Amino acid sequence: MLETLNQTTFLHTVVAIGSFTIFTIGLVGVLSKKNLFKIFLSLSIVESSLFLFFIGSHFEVGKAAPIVADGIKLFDGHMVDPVPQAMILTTIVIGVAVLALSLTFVVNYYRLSGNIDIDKMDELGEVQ
Amino acid sequence: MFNFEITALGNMFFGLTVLVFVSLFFVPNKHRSVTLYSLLFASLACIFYASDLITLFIGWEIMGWSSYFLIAKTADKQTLQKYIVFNIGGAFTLLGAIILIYGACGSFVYSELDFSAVPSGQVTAITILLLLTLFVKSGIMPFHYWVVDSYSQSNDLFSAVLSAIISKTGVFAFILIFFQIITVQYLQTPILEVVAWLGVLTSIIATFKAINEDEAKRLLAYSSIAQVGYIVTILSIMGSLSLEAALYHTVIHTFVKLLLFINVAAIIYVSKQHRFSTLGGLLYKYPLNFILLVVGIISLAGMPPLGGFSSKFLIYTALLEEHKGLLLAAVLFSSASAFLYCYKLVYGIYLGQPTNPKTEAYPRIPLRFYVPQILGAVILITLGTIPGVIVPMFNGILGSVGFEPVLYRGVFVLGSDFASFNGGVVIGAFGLIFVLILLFFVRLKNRSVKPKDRLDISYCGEVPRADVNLHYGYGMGRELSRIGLIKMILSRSSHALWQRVSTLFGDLSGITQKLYTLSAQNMGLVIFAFFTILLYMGVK
Amino acid sequence: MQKGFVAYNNEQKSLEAETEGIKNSQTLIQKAMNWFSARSMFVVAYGTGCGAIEMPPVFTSRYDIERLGVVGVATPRQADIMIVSGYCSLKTLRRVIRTYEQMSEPKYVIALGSCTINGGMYWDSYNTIKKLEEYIGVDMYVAGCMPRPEALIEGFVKLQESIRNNTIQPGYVKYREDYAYYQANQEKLLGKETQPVYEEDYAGMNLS
Amino acid sequence: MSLVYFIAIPILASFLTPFYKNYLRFVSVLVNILLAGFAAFFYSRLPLNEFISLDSPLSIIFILDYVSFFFVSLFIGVMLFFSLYSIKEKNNTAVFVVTNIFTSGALGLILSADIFNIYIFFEIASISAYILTGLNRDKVAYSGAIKYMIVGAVASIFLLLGIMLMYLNLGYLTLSSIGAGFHTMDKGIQYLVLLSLFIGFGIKTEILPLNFWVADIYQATPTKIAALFSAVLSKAYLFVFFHILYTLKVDAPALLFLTAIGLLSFAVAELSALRSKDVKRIFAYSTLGQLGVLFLALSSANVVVVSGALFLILVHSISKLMLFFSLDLVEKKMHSTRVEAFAGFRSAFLFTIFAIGFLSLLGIPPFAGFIAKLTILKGFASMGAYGIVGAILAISLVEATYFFRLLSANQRSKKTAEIKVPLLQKIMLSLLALAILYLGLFPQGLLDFCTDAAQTLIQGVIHV
Amino acid sequence: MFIDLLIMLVMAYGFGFLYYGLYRNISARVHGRFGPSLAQSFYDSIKLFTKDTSTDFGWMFFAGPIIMASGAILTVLFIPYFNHGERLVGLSPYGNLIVVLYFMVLGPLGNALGVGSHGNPFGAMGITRGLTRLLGLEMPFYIAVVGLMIANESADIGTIMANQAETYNIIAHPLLFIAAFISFLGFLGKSPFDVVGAPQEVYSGPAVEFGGKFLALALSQSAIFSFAKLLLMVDLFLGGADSLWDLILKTFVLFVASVFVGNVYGRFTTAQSVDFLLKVPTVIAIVGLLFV
Repeated sequence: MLETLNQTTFLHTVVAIGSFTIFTIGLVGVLSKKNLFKIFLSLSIVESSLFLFFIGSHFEVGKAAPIVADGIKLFDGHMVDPVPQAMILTTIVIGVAVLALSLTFVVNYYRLSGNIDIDKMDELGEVQ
Repeated sequence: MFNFEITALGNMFFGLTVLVFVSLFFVPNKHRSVTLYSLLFASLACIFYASDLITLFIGWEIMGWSSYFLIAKTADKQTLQKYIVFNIGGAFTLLGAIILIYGACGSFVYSELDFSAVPSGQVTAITILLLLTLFVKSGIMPFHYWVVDSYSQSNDLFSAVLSAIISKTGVFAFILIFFQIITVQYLQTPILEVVAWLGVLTSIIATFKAINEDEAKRLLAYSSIAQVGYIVTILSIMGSLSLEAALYHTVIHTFVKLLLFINVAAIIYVSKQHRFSTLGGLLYKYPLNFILLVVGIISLAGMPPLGGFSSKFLIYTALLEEHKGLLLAAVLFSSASAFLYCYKLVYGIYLGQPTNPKTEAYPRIPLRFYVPQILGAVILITLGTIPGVIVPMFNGILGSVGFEPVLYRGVFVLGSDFASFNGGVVIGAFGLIFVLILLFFVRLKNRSVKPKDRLDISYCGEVPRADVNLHYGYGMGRELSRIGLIKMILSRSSHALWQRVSTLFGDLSGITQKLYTLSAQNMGLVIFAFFTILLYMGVK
Repeated sequence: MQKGFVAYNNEQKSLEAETEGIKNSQTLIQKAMNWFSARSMFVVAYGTGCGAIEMPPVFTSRYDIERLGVVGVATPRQADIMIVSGYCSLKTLRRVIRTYEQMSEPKYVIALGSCTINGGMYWDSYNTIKKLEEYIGVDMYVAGCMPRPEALIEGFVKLQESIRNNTIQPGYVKYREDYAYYQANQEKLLGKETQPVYEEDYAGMNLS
Repeated sequence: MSLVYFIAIPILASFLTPFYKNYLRFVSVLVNILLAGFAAFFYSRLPLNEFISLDSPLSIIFILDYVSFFFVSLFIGVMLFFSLYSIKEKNNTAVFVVTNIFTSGALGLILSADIFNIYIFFEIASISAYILTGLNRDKVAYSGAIKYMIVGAVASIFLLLGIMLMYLNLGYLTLSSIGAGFHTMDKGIQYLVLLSLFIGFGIKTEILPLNFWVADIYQATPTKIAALFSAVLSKAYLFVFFHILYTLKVDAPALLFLTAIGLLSFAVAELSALRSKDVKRIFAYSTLGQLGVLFLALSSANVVVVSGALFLILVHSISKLMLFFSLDLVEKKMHSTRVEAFAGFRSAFLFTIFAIGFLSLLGIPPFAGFIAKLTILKGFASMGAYGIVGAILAISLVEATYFFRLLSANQRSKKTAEIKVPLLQKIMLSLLALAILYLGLFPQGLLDFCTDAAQTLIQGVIHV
Repeated sequence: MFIDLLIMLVMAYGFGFLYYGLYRNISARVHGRFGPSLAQSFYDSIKLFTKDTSTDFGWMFFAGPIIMASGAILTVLFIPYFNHGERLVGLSPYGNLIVVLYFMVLGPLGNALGVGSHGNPFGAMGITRGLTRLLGLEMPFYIAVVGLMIANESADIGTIMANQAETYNIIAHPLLFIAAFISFLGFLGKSPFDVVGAPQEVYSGPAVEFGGKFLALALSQSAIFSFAKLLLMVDLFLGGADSLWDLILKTFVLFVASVFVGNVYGRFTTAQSVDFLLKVPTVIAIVGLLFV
């Protein structure tokens, strides 16, 4: 019975369901939370769910991670496809950079306006 | 992109423009904006001599916004807004029509446009769009909303240009596109019947509005609307005599309005007063101005000895030949009552007792004001005596536009075989009789006695006090509103219509504006909602 | 006080004046013109005193003076004759003088009733004038404390006769020639400003 | 002499700032002049592909064909103008650090031809935009930046989703191969990919339902930066979106949907500008409107209309540059960009510049805007789409109303302050005005180039 | 040619005043009194001409009545007296019906300018009433004339008269005649529409400052003018005059009809008269126009 659990297709369905639930959790966080920190946090949750889905759906049971280390110079057959790994690596880096930048903005904004709640941000818009 | 071509039609209109601009060059003018005036002149030349629709449109637009900047120096915000929205709207309908023509005939150059293969639905669309442009430019009724304010609030020199030349560009476009490009056989007549009646209704309502007006320049603005309304009516009759009548009336109206506007400008320059209720009694202070104004109003009302009559005569004969009895009756109604506001103009400014006693303090009118007036007066008098002199020119235009020329019987006679009159005899007889009676009067031994002073009038034995305002003749025409039919005409106003349109757009923009002040979270909500909607539509 | 005129104007002398005409020096055309101007008279429709009630029957169908060519007109400019009907108070005198001066020559005045001749029953009143001819040139008097319409028509006929054969010197000529005399009388009575003014200063008026 | 220099040099210039801290202004001008030189160099060798392979499966492909050259030269020109224009401002050198990254991001977006590279430069450009928004370091700027980052993150999520779905089903990243293989996927996945790409790029190209955040961002950024946003940023995303769209050979109903969306967004943007009281927001709405028109024109897949659209992009960038920079001068003097302040300044030069800008945006003859609008309308007329022609004319009438309301407000109200325009600014702005006038009178040269560019855009990426 | 014109003028002057004297006599008889002699108008005019002085308010006041008189005289000269066209044709070959209609408006303009120049407010009131009433009068008359012109395919009075050889227009176009006759009453200034010069209300309206020779000229031009209008009505609707006797008969019949109507009605105010004129006769004329 355990054999069936070890197939790639089963792995892909688990990954898909898992990332979809994380996606919805993050989405609910973004849309309902009022605190700015929590919004940006749930945004990064949503991103990470995408990464998880992308990597997970490219992984095959029984293959090794495409890491070039001591001794192995080339990506050969029994390694998983390296391209998505590289893409997600850069995207994670970008995600972190964006998160850092947004949090600095939130801190500065809080220091200046003393307000963290997104609905009370009324500086912009048509001044009647 | 710019290509020009000298045509007879272009020559006539350009000739008028040159005459008006050269004569107006002399008038003293506070806002000396030479660049804008030269730009306007160039755009007018571009319109009249264009040989393809794009050059015509370029000239049209430049004229629109260069006159906007000329008006912007003196008019207030609402007038400017009304002016530019209507004119740009008119220009965009013209652009729409040009694009439609391009879609139908595949080119912009006049000579290559032939409408034989074009489906009639498209021709009707083109006609309606062009008629809208014409209505806005010549101020036909629902679209005249901007005319009166812009004419009266722009500076005096420019309101003369506006009323003399710029209102004629609509007429030029009508003749050019309907007669020369689309040519008569492809045009559907029912639309033009409606246009004729719209032109007449405009002139009737404008005439009675003019009679009710207390400000000199607004009165002249309404009268321009009325006169251009005649031209539009006659043009839409689509006959060769009616085209000649329209061209004749265009020439006459240009010089009449040039004369009248500059005359009123001279008075405003000297007395700083605009309204009849504060003017009056300037007859013996500015006699030359008065005589020129009388010449102006005689031809504005279309009275026999002067030029105005020849164009009115042609309009009546054209309508009579086409057996358009009811239309002619309406035209007669408005031209008969036109006489009222002509007299109001003369009485309000020159005749009657002066309202403010210190009219002696008014300075002398600078001589430069008289150049355009004398030009206008001379032309009107010559057209009165020898009305046939410009008929060959019109025949040239008629030929170039594809109509057979009108009967030309020498310089003095004007009209067709239906009815014609001899201008020379008419003015000669008038002059001769006037001189004879004058001689008889002077020969009488009846000694004429000068009254003691201004107030020595027979006033039931009383002496009117100096501060009593005796000039209440300026309010003439107000009693017309007691007459049922005229009260109904005067109650028409397009103000409410355009006000509703602008508030509609205002509220609409209020709603859309709220959309643009969403917070980031609501923005996220909108994005995901949009995503799910499209997803659902895709799945279905 | 200019002696000559007052003496001349007593009642008897004027009654006999009819026969002694001024030497007739007009030419034929002058005669014809006088004949025409006699045939057509325009009267200023202007009632000053109690006699004004006599005029309507004269002008309308009861006595119909129009057969003689006499028509009422509104303004003094168009008129030839002015009828001063009855007493003439000082305020009315101002209007009478102004209207008289606005009429075009030849102009005549018919004075109705005794009040214009010698003050009549108001002989000692403080605000009416006693002798009209001291202030404007009068041509024809119709005596009677308000003469009947027939008397008024008789006055018109007499006036037309005198115009036709030019028997007496018309009042307007006297007014024009002795204007200083008339003006002195008027100013003595009405003060400097003889024309109608609205700020009446009763103090300045002296009533002899 | 490879295309990488276009991206490498600006980034290098900004990272080496510590060495020439207070001469950064001159360095960035030099950098832009260098880039302009490169662009001139490459003009003669145009359709150019460059294939850089880092490791066997990972590679970067750059393409420089007519349409991308058009955008590259436009952006370099704008950035050169920006750096020259503010060469005198000693105090805020920070701007130039970020604008150089911004340039490399934008150029990268234009040049790169493989989907993941596009995502990376998408992020680079967005991050520099976030920083630029928060440049004023006050409450308003930070709130604008926060809003921008939230919406930007959502956009990158969707884009990422699109790229992953594509890679999951096709396996390769280069645009040309994706284009070839796109139609082999099954219908559902194709629709999902297109949808997520549309939402991802839609937010950035400010299309109707997705552009409600834009006006606030323009209000928050300093006016000069807003000029960059409207002249460079939104145009870059627009190009990339249509570049991908035409490579994927999208079918007709989708294009029709995009045309409808473009028309709607043009209408709504112009309408909401009618009642706006803040001049900067009015310019933002006008940019949204013009982007709506560009969207409408580019999605019509007709060479004449697309060439008109490209011409309009150039003209719109120049006019918006002119308008925003003169508004910046007004804001410096009047300390507010409300309509009352805008009505209060007295400066004949600035008034003429504003007038020329408005007239060319409205498409009124002697200026270049008219040529663009005329070509677009001519194209639609030859396609027989008269409805769209009528709609465009009607909506630009609404546009005329609020532009001229601004002009008459300034012309007829009591003047409170006199603005002396410094010489450099005066020369630069009149240079722009002359460019618009010149393009309006002699557009033929540029129009031919735009037609070739339109040709290549509609084919999409074909070889390599 | 000039003798013709002179004869036409003298005839107009003579008949005009004769008819005016007749009018005063008839209305007198209606009032129950004898009324003046027929020649009373001549006496009045000669008396006024030979008055010694008349006040003159400046050159425009001097020129006003002269323009008015020349307008009236021109109207007369442009209307042919007889319908066989070789004698007493005047200047009509050089002009047509439209010219004559517009000359009828030229007179009132001259009068208006003259009256306006002396500044007496009563004069201005009279002129305003005159012009407003003119507006009402012109409509029915012009529509009737338009109907005739369209029916006869020409605007020349001669041809219109010639076409009436067998049936007069009064029978051919009765509605047009009725409308034209009502406004003809107004043109003559007869009682329902004589609000212009009402002595009691507006101090004799326009003629308030006309004294001496000016009043004389005004009266004589109004006589010539009324004869011209009579003549026009005869030419248009009664087939023109074959001989002098026929001319006198037709004009007299028409004149008497207008006099009797005049004496019956009280006076309309300006607004009432224009209201009536724009309603009743204009509608009749338009209906007549439809049947042309």
